[in-house]
Amino acid sequence: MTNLSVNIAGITFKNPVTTASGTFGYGEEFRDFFDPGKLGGIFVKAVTGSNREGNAYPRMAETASGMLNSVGLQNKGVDHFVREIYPRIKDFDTHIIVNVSGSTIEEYVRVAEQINELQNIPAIELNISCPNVKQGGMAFGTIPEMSEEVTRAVRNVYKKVLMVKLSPNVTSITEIAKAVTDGGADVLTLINTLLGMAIDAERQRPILSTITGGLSGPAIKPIALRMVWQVHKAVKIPVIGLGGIMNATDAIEFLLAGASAIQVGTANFIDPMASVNIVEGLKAYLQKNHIADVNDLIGALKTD
Amino acid sequence: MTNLSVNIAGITFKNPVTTASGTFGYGEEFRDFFDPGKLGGIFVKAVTGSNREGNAYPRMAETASGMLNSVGLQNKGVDHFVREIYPRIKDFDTHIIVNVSGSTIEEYVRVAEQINELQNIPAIELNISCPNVKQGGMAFGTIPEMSEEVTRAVRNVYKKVLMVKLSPNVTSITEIAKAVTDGGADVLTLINTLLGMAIDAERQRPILSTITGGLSGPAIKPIALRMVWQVHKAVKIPVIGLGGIMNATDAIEFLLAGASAIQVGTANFIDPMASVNIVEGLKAYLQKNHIADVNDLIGALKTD
Amino acid sequence: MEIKKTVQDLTVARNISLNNRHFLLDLIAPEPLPLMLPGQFVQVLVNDSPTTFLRRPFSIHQVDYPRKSIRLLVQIKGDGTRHLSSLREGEALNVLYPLGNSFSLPSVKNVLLIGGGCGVAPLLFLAQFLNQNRIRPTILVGFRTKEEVSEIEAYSAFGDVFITTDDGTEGEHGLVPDHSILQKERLPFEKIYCCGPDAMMKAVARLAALHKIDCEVSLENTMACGFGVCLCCVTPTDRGNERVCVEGPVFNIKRLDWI
Amino acid sequence: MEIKKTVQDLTVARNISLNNRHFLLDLIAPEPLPLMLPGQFVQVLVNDSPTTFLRRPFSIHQVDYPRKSIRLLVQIKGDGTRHLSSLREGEALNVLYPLGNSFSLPSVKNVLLIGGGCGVAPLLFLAQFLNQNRIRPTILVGFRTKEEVSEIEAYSAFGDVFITTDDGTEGEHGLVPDHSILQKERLPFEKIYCCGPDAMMKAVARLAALHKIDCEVSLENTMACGFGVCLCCVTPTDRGNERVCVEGPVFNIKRLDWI
Ligand SMILES: Cc1cc2nc3c(=O)[nH]c(=O)nc-3n(C[C@H](O)[C@H](O)[C@H](O)COP(=O)(O)OP(=O)(O)OC[C@H]3O[C@@H](n4cnc5c(N)ncnc54)[C@H](O)[C@@H]3O)c2cc1C
Ligand SMILES: Cc1cc2nc3c(=O)[nH]c(=O)nc-3n(C[C@H](O)[C@H](O)[C@H](O)COP(=O)(O)OP(=O)(O)OC[C@H]3O[C@@H](n4cnc5c(N)ncnc54)[C@H](O)[C@@H]3O)c2cc1C
Ligand SMILES: Cc1cc2nc3c(=O)[nH]c(=O)nc-3n(C[C@H](O)[C@H](O)[C@H](O)COP(=O)(O)O)c2cc1C
Ligand SMILES: Cc1cc2nc3c(=O)[nH]c(=O)nc-3n(C[C@H](O)[C@H](O)[C@H](O)COP(=O)(O)O)c2cc1C
Ligand code: FES
Ligand code: FES
Repeated sequence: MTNLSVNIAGITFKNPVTTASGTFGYGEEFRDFFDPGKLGGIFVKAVTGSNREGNAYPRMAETASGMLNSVGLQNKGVDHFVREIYPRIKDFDTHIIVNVSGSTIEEYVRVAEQINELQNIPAIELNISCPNVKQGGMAFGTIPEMSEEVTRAVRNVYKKVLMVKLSPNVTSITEIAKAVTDGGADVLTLINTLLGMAIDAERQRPILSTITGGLSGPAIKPIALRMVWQVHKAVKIPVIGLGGIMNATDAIEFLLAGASAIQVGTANFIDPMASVNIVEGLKAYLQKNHIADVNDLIGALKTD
Repeated sequence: MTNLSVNIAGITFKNPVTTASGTFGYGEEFRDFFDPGKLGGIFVKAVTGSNREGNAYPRMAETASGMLNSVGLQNKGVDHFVREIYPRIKDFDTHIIVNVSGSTIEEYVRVAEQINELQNIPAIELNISCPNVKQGGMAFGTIPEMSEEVTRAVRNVYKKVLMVKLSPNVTSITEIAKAVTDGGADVLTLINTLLGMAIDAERQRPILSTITGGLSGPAIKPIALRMVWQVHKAVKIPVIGLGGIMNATDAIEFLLAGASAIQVGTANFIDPMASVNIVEGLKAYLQKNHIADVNDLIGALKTD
Repeated sequence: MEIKKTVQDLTVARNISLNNRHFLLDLIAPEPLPLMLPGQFVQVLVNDSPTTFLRRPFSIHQVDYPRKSIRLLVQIKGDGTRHLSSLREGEALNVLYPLGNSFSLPSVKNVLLIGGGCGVAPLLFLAQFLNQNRIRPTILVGFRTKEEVSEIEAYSAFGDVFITTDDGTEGEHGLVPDHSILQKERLPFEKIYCCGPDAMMKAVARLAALHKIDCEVSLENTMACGFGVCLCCVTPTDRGNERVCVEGPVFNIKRLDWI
Repeated sequence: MEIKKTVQDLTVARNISLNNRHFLLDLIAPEPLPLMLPGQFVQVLVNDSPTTFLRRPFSIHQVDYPRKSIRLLVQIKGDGTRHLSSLREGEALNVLYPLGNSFSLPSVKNVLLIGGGCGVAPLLFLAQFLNQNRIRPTILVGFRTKEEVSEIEAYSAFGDVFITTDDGTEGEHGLVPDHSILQKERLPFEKIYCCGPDAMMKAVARLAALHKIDCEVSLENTMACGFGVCLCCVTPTDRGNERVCVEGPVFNIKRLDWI
């Protein structure tokens, strides 16, 4: 029997394949395609202190092997999440993790406190890396002191597993990773999107209403892999890796680089089945290579 | 008549299309395909203080819409350049600009001094952004103080046009741009490659001998465009833009974002004619849109 | 009633060129088609086009349940549609469908359908659907030029067809909203359904508002997912930013901030 | 003599499947072919393969100057070669050629060519070239299995052919360097040309060194440009890191640090 389950900061995931925040809704939209219970976990769309309308349309630009988005954390706020959405999804047969966002430390803390009360949410993912909001968001994630401060503030109120999602738009990802670890994070998630821009040469205008937006998709995979590798070597806490994962081979690369689990993001848009297909592909790889336990892949990159 | 010529820090380029260092050799290899005199300029391969063998093979990995390289500044050193190569290329009917690299400030200064003596080289491009050397290189380009210091040291000895090529692997590209401007740069070139990594999932090994390498190609274009746009707004000196330019439309996007000229890099590998085709495509675009002067495109992005 | 979405390999049964910018694609499903409504769309995965990363949305132009076949009307815009235009019979096309809401069934009888460019795509399906509900609509369709005027017979089977061309080579000269049937002081229509370029839809919406005619438009915002999870396709409505791929693509103009 | 490189659209004249992993591509040039030498290669632009960013290098397998045609022997490895395998007659393929140095013309008569897998590709052209220079080589070629043994008649026209298969289903059982003609105490060859997987070439190089036979190998380092400007394809030689695409792909083993 091949073991696919991984334990991350005390939480057992039935397999290391999860879905990235903002690319999987609240999981409900995928039930037409497959049973979300087949996944290790689901990271739901960012939740903020109150309702946000997000940025103006256009919010998307296609780029070479990737896309830019500037959604800007559109969501109906944490009260709505607790009241309306949580009851609908809490009994999914997989771990639901809430992506917590905000513009101020107080907002992060307030959302985390409310999510802390939800019994079937074993962890939150603190999004200190959203490039698409004017205040807060990525700003927190690019300055080590601020990253540590917001992590610590949330740590003080949040009693379950605290994951922090890092921004790749930094000179030294390991410096941020260490600061966040010092702040009390249990797990690091990386990477969020890279800040980019697209221009319509005919109209001589930016394509996004916000001019710049966040780059995701296979284009960023080499950068994501490098950062996961660097952070895995620099900190002792587990890392969840993502950025451009489209298939099982990509997922395996992240595990080898040191990720204890992976998230599937943009790939969900192109193939709603991408994440379950990755579970299957991972299983096939392990069997073909006679690896009994997926944990034997994690960080197993040979560099001699 | 459509004007294609641009003036950058006093140098008149017959058109804004040049080729990126490390992707065009010394220009000679392209003479089978077209007359290099058709280009605005040629940025030749990095020159260092003495002979370098570069990194071990494998030095290249293909990625989604891009590639990683870890050549590591292989070249025969500045003496060899002055003695052997300069005489062969000095009479090309285009501007030859030397990409100056090093591991120490002294090395940069020494190379710059020697190139300063070469009459037909109107400018150097200081490469403080190479991710593929252990010491120096990118390290200089990611810390504002060091960027400024190396620029100032070279400025003191180099009397012609000093261009400085920036690394995108930083939290704030505008901070570095300002530091380099303060250090005495006449022109900024951006971007160099992004630090990335590729893994062979079958062999469970990194593909590059150096594990990490520099990402180039269309994958990075959104990031490059964003940085050119940010820097163009932040500094008063001209910017030369590059990163994933494959065709005339890409080039026009960079001009709109604020680049006074562009460089064609990885595209040269796929189509040796890419750069001249871009000159033609740019001309066609101007004519179709009844724009008499290419300078009217520079920074003309409409953002209202 | 909730329609289950599916992602399936359909088989290209026919690729019919209408003119050098438009073609029809007939796609056969491997199993009975799900129920589809006029206004809904599909998301097509374009293979082998290095510059086409995301799926491409197209309205359902016609449905043939017995043959398990849907027809798309596609205009060549860029690399994605260019690749689709060279699909050959027998090739597989991965399609995610059916997506989005639909035009509402009108409670009135005097109905006008207005389409411009490939915005006519959903109107044929709608016209047929109206007929099945004993409504024979007036159909006003605009094209660039005579060579692009097509499928008029198909429309005529379901309603009275009026044509404009931008260059006046067939039908009335000018843009769709300028057609003479719309220039009367009182318009004989109780409901307008419109689909086409934004500028055209806005002009029609103004006209409808002026004449106090109920009006639905079908938006074509750019999409990443097409099934509600990315929030890239939103449009401002009276309930805030709503997803064009789920709450739309069809919106009553009363709900938009257009007028 | 300097041969001018060119980048041209060639036309696929034939795509001949040899077995489910190998095929031959005949490509016709629009104008007379440049002079090409055995060991040289071409860089092919693979269209419509979203995962194939760079060109793909292939050895020149055969040249037919009167027909302005070159033949490639391709093994399907990944997406790029898979796309090439489905090319149809009449399609255009953009090719950059001729690239690299070539095997040297030997000053001796007893010549052995050794090829494994698709490493046999340049050897047919070389064998023909040797014949034109009145040398009839011994040719030792290795395949995975009987089904993959191919073009033996073509080789036989130019020399005496010996075969190995990994599974023993044809010729001798085992790897190429283990063939009985190489197991004698004194080998009757004065020159060896070898092309194939690295491990095989290294084994042959050791054998050649042992028997003090002059030996040239053709390397297949991964390439970005193929014409000398990226410095990605280098191999360590007695003159430092040299470009396999310009100073190679053919190197005398004396110049490599293999033994
Ligand atoms: C719900 C919906 C239904 C649609 N139905 C049809 C249909 O039935 N038939 C049909 O031909 N087309 C339809 N479209 C438009 C169609 O999806 C686009 O034309 C197509 O995606 C273009 O792909 P491409 O790769 O060929 O062009 P690209 O290279 O992606 O784009 C070419 C040019 O068109 C512009 N463009 C692309 N998509 C859009 C868009 N959605 N809105 C505005 N500009 C755009 C781009 O900015 C670019 O300038 C529909 C779109 C939506 C959202
Ligand atoms: C000078 C030269 C001449 C060649 N001549 C021939 C020839 O005549 N016939 C032929 O079939 N092939 C030849 N090759 C090899 C051929 O170029 C590769 O097999 C091809 O590029 C693979 O492309 P792909 O997209 O199908 O596979 P990819 O998806 O790029 O690769 C599939 C797998 O093969 C590996 N791979 C790819 N290229 C190489 C390489 N160059 N060396 C080692 N491993 C590699 C990859 O790492 C990967 O694991 C030659 C290579 C060189 C450098
Ligand atoms: C449309 C879109 C919306 C996103 N929204 C969020 C979000 O709300 N919170 C968050 O932490 N990350 C968000 N992300 C980032 C993704 O979770 C992920 O980090 C990123 O897309 C890189 O992974 P990928 O390349 O697999 O998509 C979003 C990404 C996209 C494309
Ligand atoms: C193989 C290779 C070698 C390079 N060598 C150098 C170099 O010597 N000096 C330098 O400043 N940049 C070097 N670069 C970076 C390019 O000049 C350019 O900044 C980068 O590739 C981004 O542009 P592109 O996407 O158009 O290739 C090299 C890039 C590649 C791909
Ligand atoms: S396109 Fe993704 S939500 Fe509409
Ligand atoms: S492949 Fe570029 S130098 Fe050889």
